[in-house]
Amino acid sequence: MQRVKEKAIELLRSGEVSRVLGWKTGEFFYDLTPAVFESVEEVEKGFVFSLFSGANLSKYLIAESKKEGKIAVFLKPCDSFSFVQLQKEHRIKRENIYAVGIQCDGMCDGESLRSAGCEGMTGVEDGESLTVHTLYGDQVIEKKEALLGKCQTCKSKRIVDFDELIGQQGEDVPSDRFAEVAKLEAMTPEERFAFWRTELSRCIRCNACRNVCPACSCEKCVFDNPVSGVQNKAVADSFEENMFHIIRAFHVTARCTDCGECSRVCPQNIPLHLLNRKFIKDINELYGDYQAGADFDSRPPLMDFRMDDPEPSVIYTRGGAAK
Amino acid sequence: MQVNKEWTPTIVAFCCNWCSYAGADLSGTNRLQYPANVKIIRIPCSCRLNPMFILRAFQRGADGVILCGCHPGDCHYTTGNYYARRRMTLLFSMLEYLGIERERTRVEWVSAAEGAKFAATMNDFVKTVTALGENKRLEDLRCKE
Amino acid sequence: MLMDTIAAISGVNPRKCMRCGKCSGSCPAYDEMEYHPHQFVSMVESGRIEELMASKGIYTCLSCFACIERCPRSVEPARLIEAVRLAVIRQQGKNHLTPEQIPQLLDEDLPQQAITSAFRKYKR
Amino acid sequence: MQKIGVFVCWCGSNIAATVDVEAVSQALAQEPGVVFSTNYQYMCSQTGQDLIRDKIKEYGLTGVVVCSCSPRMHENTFRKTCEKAGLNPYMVEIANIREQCSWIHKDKAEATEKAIILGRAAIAKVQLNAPLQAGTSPVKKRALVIGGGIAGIQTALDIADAGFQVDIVEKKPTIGGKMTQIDKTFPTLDCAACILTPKMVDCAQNENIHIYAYSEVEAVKGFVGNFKVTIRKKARFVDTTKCTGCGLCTEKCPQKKVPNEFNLGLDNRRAIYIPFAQAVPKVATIDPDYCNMLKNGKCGVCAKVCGANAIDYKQQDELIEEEYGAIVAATGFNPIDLSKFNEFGYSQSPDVVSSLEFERLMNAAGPTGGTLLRPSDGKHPHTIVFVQCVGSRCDGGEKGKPYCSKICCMYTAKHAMLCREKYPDTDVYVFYIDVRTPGKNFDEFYRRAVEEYGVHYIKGMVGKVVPENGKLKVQASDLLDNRQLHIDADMVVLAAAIEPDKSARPLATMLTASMDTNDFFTEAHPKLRPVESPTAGIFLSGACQGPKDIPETVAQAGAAASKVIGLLSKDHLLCNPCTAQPDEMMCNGCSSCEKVCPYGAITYIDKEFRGPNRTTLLRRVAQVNPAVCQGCGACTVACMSGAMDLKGFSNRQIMAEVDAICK
Repeated sequence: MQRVKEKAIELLRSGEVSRVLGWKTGEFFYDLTPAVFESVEEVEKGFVFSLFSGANLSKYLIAESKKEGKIAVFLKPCDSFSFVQLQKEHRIKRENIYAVGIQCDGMCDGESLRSAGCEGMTGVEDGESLTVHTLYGDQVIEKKEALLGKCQTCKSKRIVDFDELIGQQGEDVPSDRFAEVAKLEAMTPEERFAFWRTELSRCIRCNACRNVCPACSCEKCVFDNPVSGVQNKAVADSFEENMFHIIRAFHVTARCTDCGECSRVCPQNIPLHLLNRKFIKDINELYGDYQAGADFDSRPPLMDFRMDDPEPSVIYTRGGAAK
Repeated sequence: MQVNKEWTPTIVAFCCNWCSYAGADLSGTNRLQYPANVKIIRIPCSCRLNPMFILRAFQRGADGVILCGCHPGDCHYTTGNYYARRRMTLLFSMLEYLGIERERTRVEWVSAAEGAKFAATMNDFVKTVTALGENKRLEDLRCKE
Repeated sequence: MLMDTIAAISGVNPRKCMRCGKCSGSCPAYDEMEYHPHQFVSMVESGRIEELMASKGIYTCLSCFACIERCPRSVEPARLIEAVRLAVIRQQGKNHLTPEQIPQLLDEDLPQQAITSAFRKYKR
Repeated sequence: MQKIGVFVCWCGSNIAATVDVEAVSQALAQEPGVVFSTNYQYMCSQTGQDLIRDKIKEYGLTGVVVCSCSPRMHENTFRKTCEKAGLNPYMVEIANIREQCSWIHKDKAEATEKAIILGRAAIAKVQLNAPLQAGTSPVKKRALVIGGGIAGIQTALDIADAGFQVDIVEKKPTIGGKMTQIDKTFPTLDCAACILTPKMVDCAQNENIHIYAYSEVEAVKGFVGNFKVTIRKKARFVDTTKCTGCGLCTEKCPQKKVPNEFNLGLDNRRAIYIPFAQAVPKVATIDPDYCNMLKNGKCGVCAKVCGANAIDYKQQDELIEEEYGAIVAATGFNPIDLSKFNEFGYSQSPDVVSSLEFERLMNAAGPTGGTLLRPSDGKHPHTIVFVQCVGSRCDGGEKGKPYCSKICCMYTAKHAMLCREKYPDTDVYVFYIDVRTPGKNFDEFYRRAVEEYGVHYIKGMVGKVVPENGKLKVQASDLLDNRQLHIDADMVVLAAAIEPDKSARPLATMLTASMDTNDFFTEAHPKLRPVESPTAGIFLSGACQGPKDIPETVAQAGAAASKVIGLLSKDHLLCNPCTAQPDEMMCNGCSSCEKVCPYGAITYIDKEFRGPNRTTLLRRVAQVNPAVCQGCGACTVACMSGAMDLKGFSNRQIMAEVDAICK
């Protein structure tokens, strides 16, 4: 873990880059936020790479890579998919970026630790299982229990694009990430409707999902645009809760790398990733496996077609979409 | 709202200019009846249909939305309906996933020669939506008096 | 019904036949056959399967698969012949030959082709 | 706020019998923005049109809604009416209350209510209409024909004849294409060279035609009326302006062992060569793969013997940039590779030949001087077997092509007939699946082969051909006799399927012209626009669009030429004003729209924008070329930021219609 910070210092010191995009501590040690460091001193003082560096840094490159000078960025495997997807969409200037890939065994979530009963945490030690130091003594927690939701269904340990690697290059790993979607699909429409009403009705339109999502990076969102015809800033009723999330999911269809940031940041704990994953699952089933950001040249399924694509009526008969 | 009037659904039909709108015209020319609650909106191609239009229709009180376009392979713009087919498949699947009745949305390919198919499609769609009743799951209460 | 069975076993669609006759042109056992490969396809297609099942001729096919190799329409008559043979067996409810019996039946004079065919046939 | 006039048409009783037109015009008069509303018996009549025109002037209308028949019927009529009254024609909307209302409903109350709603939707849309100007783009009055076969030649001649400049790009050293290799033509049996070579000479002599032989298209930019094409003129190592075509060099060149592609490798040529006597342009070309001088600097014989001093071993490829208003693809066809059809023994015996090779063996200018001799031993064949549909009508890509190659039935009949005519002692068998002879005098020709020339036509297919003791053992089926045939043949001729030239696929990508799965160019409409590509300004000539014989090719070449002439005779092109338009401020530059555009109308530029604190920001933004955009709207949905919108069918307009209908 220390190697990451050392690398950041080394890159700044050698003049390879003029800025470093990384993480710094927030209010608590488990509450890390993305930050740009402009000097060795700043890194030494504030840069943190720990079990809580879950945040995906790729999105910040849209703005940062357009600035003067080169910037270093640290990318976990799942972040590298967003990084590549953004390059495919010409959103970032690759030549201004020095990408350091870092292997990852899953990131942890402070909230999970707290709900596991850790009060007054002062630090965490990684190991076979986690040793949590608290004001009231040490506690041992299974790492599995503390993992972020997105890390529990990790799909790949492969770092798609990088200039330098810390740790080993990994491979795609088997994941049962569609299990939850399949569970929902197996419900009756009434149950599904009730499920999503319960979830989406909590939405307060804080736009955290939109702000964190690397795919949701429009110059101006349609929901903020008075001429789009769908402008709306606050949800007034159930329709608008649905509308926002349906359209948002549709707009990131086949562009979403399933990085899971939307659900991670949602203050209302709405499982937003289940919307995106539904589209990913459908695409895989109907048009062949596709992983956004896994390569540089595949054609996104919504910008592609085959003559013998299934008709829309397929959803009436397909397994899983049980009535 | 009139009291004694039987409820009939509001249906919005998006028709591509080159095939389905002409097909709809043909069913008129042949005097083939279908219910008056189907209202057609002309778009240049099925690929012009933005999912936002569909949701907007439901918001404003539509009970069913149908997209008609040229048969795959016959698109005036060569490839438009292939894109529309993927978009609508995924969108409808998502609506279904959210528990919104899938029978309220439909895609049908109607050529300029298929006046009879257009009328039959509309009759069947109106029947299906009538059986479902009013759109409750995807409505905006403010838009209903 | 029988036609569906044949289609299911063979996995080919006899309607794709365009009657070119390449199968019969390729067949090394043509003169031994009661029904020739192209007739076979057309009989299956027109539903005359019982006649085929009753014919001893279906066992004169060597399963050399030349017709499968060369059929330009992927109709592959040998698969249909094989399917009809299996239909006969299933109808009688028992196998005439089990794979285990084959080694005992091998003798020096048996043509290589027949042995290869037997293995191809029973490997699954 | 718009000032909208509403004009409700009775269409005699067509509308008025089921729709209460008075009620409709009164109800619509209450709509916001409507300043005038009326109804009239026949709105499309002169009086009706005058009424609209007068009211536009009287009320200063800024928008017009006509409730009448389908817009497919009279939208243009009413647009013109308004244009004459000084109103922008795109400020007119039609509410279709005949085909989609009065004709399909019986209940008058219901139909009237629907007509009002349709009228409201049209009004709501007009509220948001903006005047649109159809842009124009100039037309470069020069055409490019890619491919110098009979299709390209005919197209070029016809275009040149109309007085326009036209260039032919041909990748071979001479124009003429496949037809130069053909001996006789069906069904008249006149000599191909006799009818083709005068046309080739015409091309060379026509001052409107420029031939880029031994050249290839390298890049295509631009759009209809304004294509910019880069042509690579390959090095011939011969100065074409000096070479007189005397042919001395081709006799003296010591490198004699070069397979002669003109005779399909049946004989040899030299390293410096002129493909055939009537080549156009008639200049020599050095084959760099075989020339000793170019390979190891040791020879120089051709330079020594050339009286015109035309040899230039240092010549380089030349890149030429030229502008064109229209491009014709005439890339033609090739027979498929037969080596994968092992059963016919094509790779095993030289006496199994393709039909095109057979043409060369029958041709007076061919390797045997026109006497039919077996390639293996130079003896006369006595039994010849023709096999049709080799690689045509196959299921699945591996085995061959799914389509019928169309020309094989007729040329096989021709070959069989010519064999029997020249050598009555030969036995000729033709194995066929079907004999397809739709064409003028085609079936008569085939029947003559059977009835007068005694060609044995056998319904069935050859299963295998085995070379044995100088003979070809042919095993085949005779389906009508229900027997298997064994023929000892001297020669077997395979009617190979034809496929589009391999250069067509990369060319289609450059032209953004669409292709089908078999790599044939797709036409804009299979029935009504058969010689145009869906991409504006690209036209199709000959077998690159589908298998064709010579008369069909020439007919299509002429048709393509007439389309090109129609285009080039315009000074300016009027563009469809309902095109996509990006809002640069919102554009992400993500290329989604570009990927779904079927016309290649969208490009990207890096543009400077004002950033915060007096900085400038370089952003990648989409640009739509309105001359190319056809207005389908695929891009508007692919665009997630909503930056891309379609004029005349904008997001807001369609949503306004939705709102009016759902109210």
